Amino acid sequence: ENLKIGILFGFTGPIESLTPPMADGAELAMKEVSDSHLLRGGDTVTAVRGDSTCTDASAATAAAERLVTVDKIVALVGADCSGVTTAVLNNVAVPNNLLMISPSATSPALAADTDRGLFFRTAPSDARQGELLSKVLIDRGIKTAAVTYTNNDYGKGFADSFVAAYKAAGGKATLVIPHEDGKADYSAEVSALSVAGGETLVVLGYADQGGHGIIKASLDSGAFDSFAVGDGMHSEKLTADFGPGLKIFGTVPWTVGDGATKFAALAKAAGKKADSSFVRESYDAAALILLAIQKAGDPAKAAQHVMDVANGPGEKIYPGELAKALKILKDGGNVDYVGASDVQMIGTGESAGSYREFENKGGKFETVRMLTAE
Amino acid sequence: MTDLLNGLIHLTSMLVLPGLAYGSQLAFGALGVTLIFGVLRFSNFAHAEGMSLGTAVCILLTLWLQGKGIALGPLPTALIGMCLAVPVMALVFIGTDRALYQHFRRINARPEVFMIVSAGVMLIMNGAIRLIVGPDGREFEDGERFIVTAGGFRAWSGLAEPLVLKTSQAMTIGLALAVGFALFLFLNRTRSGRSMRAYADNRNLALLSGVDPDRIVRLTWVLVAVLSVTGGVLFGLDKGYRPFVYQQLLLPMFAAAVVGGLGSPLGAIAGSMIVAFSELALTFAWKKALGYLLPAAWAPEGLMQFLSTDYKFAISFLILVVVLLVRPAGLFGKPVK
Amino acid sequence: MNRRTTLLYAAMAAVLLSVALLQSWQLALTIVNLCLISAVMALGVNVQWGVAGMFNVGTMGSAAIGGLAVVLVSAPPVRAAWAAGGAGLLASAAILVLTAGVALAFWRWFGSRPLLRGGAVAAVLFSGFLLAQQWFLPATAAIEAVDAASAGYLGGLGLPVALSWLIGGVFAGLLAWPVGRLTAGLRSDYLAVATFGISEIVLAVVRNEEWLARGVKNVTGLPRPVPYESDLQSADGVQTLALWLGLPLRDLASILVKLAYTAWFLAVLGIIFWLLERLGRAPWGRMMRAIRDNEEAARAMGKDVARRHLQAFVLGSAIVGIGGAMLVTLDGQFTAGAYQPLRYTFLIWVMVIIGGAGNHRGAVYGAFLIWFVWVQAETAGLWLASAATALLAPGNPLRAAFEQSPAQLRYVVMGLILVFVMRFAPRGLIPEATPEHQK
Amino acid sequence: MGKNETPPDLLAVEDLCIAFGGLKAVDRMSMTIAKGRIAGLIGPNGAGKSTLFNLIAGYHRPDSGRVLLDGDDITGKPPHILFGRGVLRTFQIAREFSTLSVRENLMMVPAGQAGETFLGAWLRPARVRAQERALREKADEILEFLEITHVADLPAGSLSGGQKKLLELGRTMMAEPKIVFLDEVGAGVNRTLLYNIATAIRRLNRERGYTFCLVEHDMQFIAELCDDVTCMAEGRALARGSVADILSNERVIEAYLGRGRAAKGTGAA
Amino acid sequence: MSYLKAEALVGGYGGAMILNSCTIAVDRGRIAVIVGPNGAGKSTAMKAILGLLRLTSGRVLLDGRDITALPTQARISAGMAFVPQTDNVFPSLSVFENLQMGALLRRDPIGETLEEIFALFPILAEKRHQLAGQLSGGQRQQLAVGRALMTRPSVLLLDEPTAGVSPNVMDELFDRITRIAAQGLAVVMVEQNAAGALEIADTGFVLVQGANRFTGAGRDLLNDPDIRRSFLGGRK
Ligand SMILES: Nc1ncnc2c1ncn2[C@@H]1O[C@H](COP(=O)(O)OP(=O)(O)OP(=O)(O)O)[C@@H](O)[C@H]1O
Ligand SMILES: Nc1ncnc2c1ncn2[C@@H]1O[C@H](COP(=O)(O)OP(=O)(O)OP(=O)(O)O)[C@@H](O)[C@H]1O
Ligand SMILES: [Mg+2]
Ligand SMILES: [Mg+2]
Repeated sequence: ENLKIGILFGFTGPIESLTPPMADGAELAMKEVSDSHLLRGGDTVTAVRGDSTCTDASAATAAAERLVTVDKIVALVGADCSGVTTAVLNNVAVPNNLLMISPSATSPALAADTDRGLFFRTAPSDARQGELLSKVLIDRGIKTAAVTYTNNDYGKGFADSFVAAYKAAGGKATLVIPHEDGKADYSAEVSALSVAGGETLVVLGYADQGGHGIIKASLDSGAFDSFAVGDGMHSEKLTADFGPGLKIFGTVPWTVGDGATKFAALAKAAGKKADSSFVRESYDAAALILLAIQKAGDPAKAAQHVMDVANGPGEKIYPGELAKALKILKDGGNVDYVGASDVQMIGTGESAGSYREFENKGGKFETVRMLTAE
Repeated sequence: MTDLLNGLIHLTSMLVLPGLAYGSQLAFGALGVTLIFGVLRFSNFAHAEGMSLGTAVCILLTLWLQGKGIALGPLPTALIGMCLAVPVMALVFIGTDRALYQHFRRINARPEVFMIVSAGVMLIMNGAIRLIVGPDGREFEDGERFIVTAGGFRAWSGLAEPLVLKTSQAMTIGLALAVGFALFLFLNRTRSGRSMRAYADNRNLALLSGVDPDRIVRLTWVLVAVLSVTGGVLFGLDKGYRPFVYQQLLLPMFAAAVVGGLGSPLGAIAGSMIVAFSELALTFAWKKALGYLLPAAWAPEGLMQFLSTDYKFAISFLILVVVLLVRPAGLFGKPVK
Repeated sequence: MNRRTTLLYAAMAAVLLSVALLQSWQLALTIVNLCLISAVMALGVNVQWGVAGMFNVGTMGSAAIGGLAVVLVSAPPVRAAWAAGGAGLLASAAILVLTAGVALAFWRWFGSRPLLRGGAVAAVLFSGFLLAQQWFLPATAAIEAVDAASAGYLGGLGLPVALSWLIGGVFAGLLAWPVGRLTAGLRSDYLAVATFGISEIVLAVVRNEEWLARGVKNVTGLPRPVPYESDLQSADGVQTLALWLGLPLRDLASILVKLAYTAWFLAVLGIIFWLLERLGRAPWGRMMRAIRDNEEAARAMGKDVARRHLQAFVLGSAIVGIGGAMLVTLDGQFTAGAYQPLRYTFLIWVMVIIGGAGNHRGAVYGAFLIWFVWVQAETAGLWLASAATALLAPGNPLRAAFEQSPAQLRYVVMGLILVFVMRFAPRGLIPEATPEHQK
Repeated sequence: MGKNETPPDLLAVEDLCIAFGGLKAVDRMSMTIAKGRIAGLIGPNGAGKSTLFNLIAGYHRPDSGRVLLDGDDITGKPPHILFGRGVLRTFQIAREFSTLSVRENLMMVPAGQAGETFLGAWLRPARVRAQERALREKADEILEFLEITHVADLPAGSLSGGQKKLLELGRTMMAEPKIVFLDEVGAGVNRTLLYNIATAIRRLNRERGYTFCLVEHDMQFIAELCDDVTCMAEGRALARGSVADILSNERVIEAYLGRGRAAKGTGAA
Repeated sequence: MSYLKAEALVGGYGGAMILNSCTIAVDRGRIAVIVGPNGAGKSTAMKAILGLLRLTSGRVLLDGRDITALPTQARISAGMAFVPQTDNVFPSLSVFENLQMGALLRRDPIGETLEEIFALFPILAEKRHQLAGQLSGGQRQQLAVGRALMTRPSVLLLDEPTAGVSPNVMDELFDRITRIAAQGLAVVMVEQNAAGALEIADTGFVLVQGANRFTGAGRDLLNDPDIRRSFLGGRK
């Protein structure tokens, strides 16, 4: 049998430069499973892509409707942005009893219990990452920082939790302002941030969107020379563009057992991009779906098993080991999927995961230490 | 004394230079908008896309040149690429005109029709850009990036505040002023320029005076190609090329052209500076500057911002609306009925 | 209705039907519902552009305000937020109203001395603004702190959602009134830039003022005027019907819900359409065409052009607002980040232009056609991409580019349609009926 | 008012001034138009006649001075208000509603049509229909009168220059005004037709009591119609009097008519 | 053979034919005047001569050469100048620039012609730096004629040059046209002020519904009571 899995990302719209690698990541997992011929009775898996546009709920709903009713997908990787994800969840997934795992929708509103247990995400929780990033700053002895975030629910949520934690730990956020992605000029934002001052600039945005522009404008005007960032900015493209000497550090979901490194190797072998935002989470989302299907046997019941395969107990599964996991599950065993982003589901389907503190060393992002929530 | 100097340097590097650079970048776009409006009588929604496409072409050519080992020393190689991209874009523009706008001119369509068609062209160009370079950003700056660096300036002056001047900024500011003035002279002092204005005014009568309409149209698009490629490339050098960021410039560009008076080149430059500086100055945090410039006792507590940067977009439009209400033809426009 | 119109509508119906049969009924109905909403918005734009000749490209703002109304009317109130900051907010509102009053009074008093007048009014406004902020900022901070993850705003009134459509229209109209007063006299290019800018400002407010509608954090779970699928699935009647029709229960429930929406939207569209047609055929329509032709002459013939423009502007905006409210209801959520000019202004404009500006039948048709293309372009793009690339060698970069982004073709397709229609049917597919047209 | 002539002044202009840049286009101009009269306004090109019309009809605001209608100050009132008060003007360069048919151009004129309001259009169809019927009849009469019935259903934009002028006049006939300002009705109109127009103007004046003020360069036309004539030059009144007086006034001949013409005696009826 | 000859012109704007076999001819040094009711097709005939209208049949000869197929531009460079009835100036150019535009195709110095025109229309000299859009109706008309004269044409086509022009200027203008024609120009003029125009005309054409009704010497037409009554507005 051939199972179809939907991929609903914003291939057009504001984050279109992020989505192709994300989709590639998800397809990487599907191909791995498909090639193993171990899924149920040797099923193959095909990906069907749809465009969520990231912003237009109506278009996303129509695309999802098409994936479900025409292409007959059995589960969905997606959507990407929180707004369209909610719309698709409520208007398509819930009425059709469809499992959805989003790699990047981080809005806390999605944790509400209207999802009938159908919705999960591999995206790291903004709230936790905010706390960890604040810890990183405090531990480095940085007591004042200016903060700018991308003006969407991800950036806003991240900034809220960071600032709260930072204040509680005795730090001072001199100024907290949003920046809009895709704008032409950020000098006004940067000059306000610079006047407010701070030892470092905390940029909670995307590496190839506004975050890039903010860093560029800061360097160009000499306003800041050190940057603290979150997962959206974890991209070595920054050092390629601004030179290997760029002073940048931050947090990113990472795995203790080097799942991220393994994923990087995997992606490289397949000729895909590994270090763009949310690529690892996308791989994990697709992998989780497939493992849950394997565990349930019936795709319609997969949603009930996502927690089991994600949180264990059982054998730890890293990227590239999906065949092994399928085999274990087939034999009635248990797995604890770790994946590329250290998947750990908490509460109503959020990923807790573990993080690493990274820092640029001569153009390469290197792990300073692993961070786990206390 | 050092306080005063620090204050001035701070203002220069955080307000004046970015304002001038941003204003000049807008000016290239606004000049193009104003020229198309002035001669061909429509507001070209595809203008930003044209700039982006021109830059994309330039980047491809620059990569090719760099591959051949050609460089300009301290100046970016893209300057050569830019010169090569101009004729390409001129052909693209003239081709578009032949395929579309010409027809609408012939049937004497209303200006709104042109605007709508240009919106269609915008989308098609958008697609073309995706095909050529994809949606990702690129850096293509080489040569000497800075004329004055922050560290260099601090070491030289011993002041706390840094001053930075980028090569691309300096080039943009200089070229914008030069090009604007040249355009003004061309339109007012030369036979071709006068023919262009006459053509804009009364097409039929221009024809009856012996103006070759096709030549005027071609000439206009060539000038537009020069303006948009230069502006697009300089902007890309300064901010890093991202194909769809130019769309965001469209609105401020139009605001600038309208504030200055559509059709007037000097107005376009003045309008661009007004838009750029008001955006920056009203959202500028004056705290530091005042701290340096005022006696210590008066140093302000808060950021001293008139408006948070969230609303910086609003400012150019507030200005726009006020200008339109007070002086509907713009600052440099001539009211004629 | 002439033959061409009938034929075009029949073709559209056939296309939608074939989607239902070849793809799925759910998809077809999803498309139809959006078509109906788009049609309402297109009618709004058509009143402004097609009828009054006003080049308003601020449609996005009206749609957003209409959507906002849904939140303010139908979302459940957040009492804790009201308790936290309601008083402060009201106080600052009162100060603003007072300021406006004083400013107006000064304006009257100093009528003869423009410099003094300007200065005094500016001073009053400025100090009033600063004073109001003293209450406003702490109040909003308090509101936003109330359960920030899921509330953090004032909430709505908890009224029936269909009522909010009307209110959405009223809100959009109320916003359009001052905007129209300011800009209605401008010529088309300027009006375009000004309205575009104002709609961006409206959106900036909606995005950044979290206490109002959660800003970029979105309001989800808005009530709907139709039953939930899950409730239908457990209803006896539906189960019997499903058996009788031989349809899976889940599909039937979903279809029924969509049909219920269709009925609502059709009713709204029908009423608006009827009112507009009536208006267009009456001397009002003739007067508006006269104004569109030559404002100055119309003025000399005793027509209050500014007022008529304002009338059309407000009416059109209100209709777009209704459409925006219906859209938010259908989505079940208010997403501030969703309002993009390309989707909410440009696309609607394309609908009007392609359908036939000035003709309400044309605008409705355009809405159906363009929304259909917009949604299906992705599928078509995929197909086109594979067809086009079949000719290219596998390693060809052009082929890679095509395969990478079939969704992108959506914009190109839209641009091509627009350009082609303008070129070969410049007055749209169903043109406005005027005395024999001249160039 | 104040003069003790028999017909009272319907319109009075007092010390009107307006300057464009440095140029004083109308410079302390005063004049009166008596009720029920046909007044002529002549003067060399650029004397300020059209500008004066624009000031009276509310298209410009005067820098100073007043315009009185029936003793009420109407200075600077916008055109649509003046229209309501019975002040109407035509344009020197015809301004038609080009996509409306010629008939519609006429039918749109009358004020206060029920169908021009939302409520009327939506709720009172019968009344609207009745009004429309009446308007149509009236329009057709006027078309016949102006000899342009054959183009009644064409878009007005495709009329010839002269036909547009006629249409302009036709519109004033739809409106039942108190006073009509005609800015060069004659320019570009066939003379045979022009004298028919003159007859029409006379009839409107006699039978319906319209007051006219007309600017015209055709002296024969002026001579035939006008009760009294004002000659403007450089923004102010140069002379005023009966047609014969004005045509033989030295200063008028000097500034306007030209020596040759005076010698030939053209225009003296 | 006349210098300019338009023979049996037939044509219109899309639908109905406006010109139904109309013929206009004029020689160098002569003035032809076209009169006729409004909408007769006088302006249309002018446009046809200039190539602004697609003809169904008929031909236009200039100096014996068939120019029917030439585009407008070529006819202009061949020495034809035209003053349209409406929209005959560049409103946002100054008066001086308008006149310069008239001389666009000339390569010789224009100072002398300029002086002549300023002498003919003193008001233009006075307002040389004003925008043409801000001129009064009559001033505009003078500028339009001035612009056409700047070209130094061999054929001058005037569509109602005196509409809205005050009597003294009108007399001057007719005078000047006579003198210009005498220098060897062929002049075709449409006029509603038939009395003045036919006075100086060598030939008069009465056009009705796109066809020639009467043709004759100017004075003869003027003195024919029938023609006077039906077309020229004469009363007595
Ligand atoms: N908008 C304007 N700006 C500058 N000057 C103007 C403007 N409008 C008119 N003028 C000038 O004012 C003067 C009076 O013009 P007006 O049109 O009133 O003359 P007129 O008496 O109607 O002449 P005509 O008989 O030629 O129509 C002219 O010299 C004209 O150039
Ligand atoms: N652009 C056009 N499109 C369609 N019909 C036109 C157009 N221009 C003129 N006509 C028609 O052609 C006929 C002749 O017009 P034309 O302008 O040649 O008349 P004319 O003799 O110059 O009249 P007048 O003395 O009033 O200027 C008129 O009936 C007019 O309606
Ligand atoms: Mg005048
Ligand atoms: Mg004519």
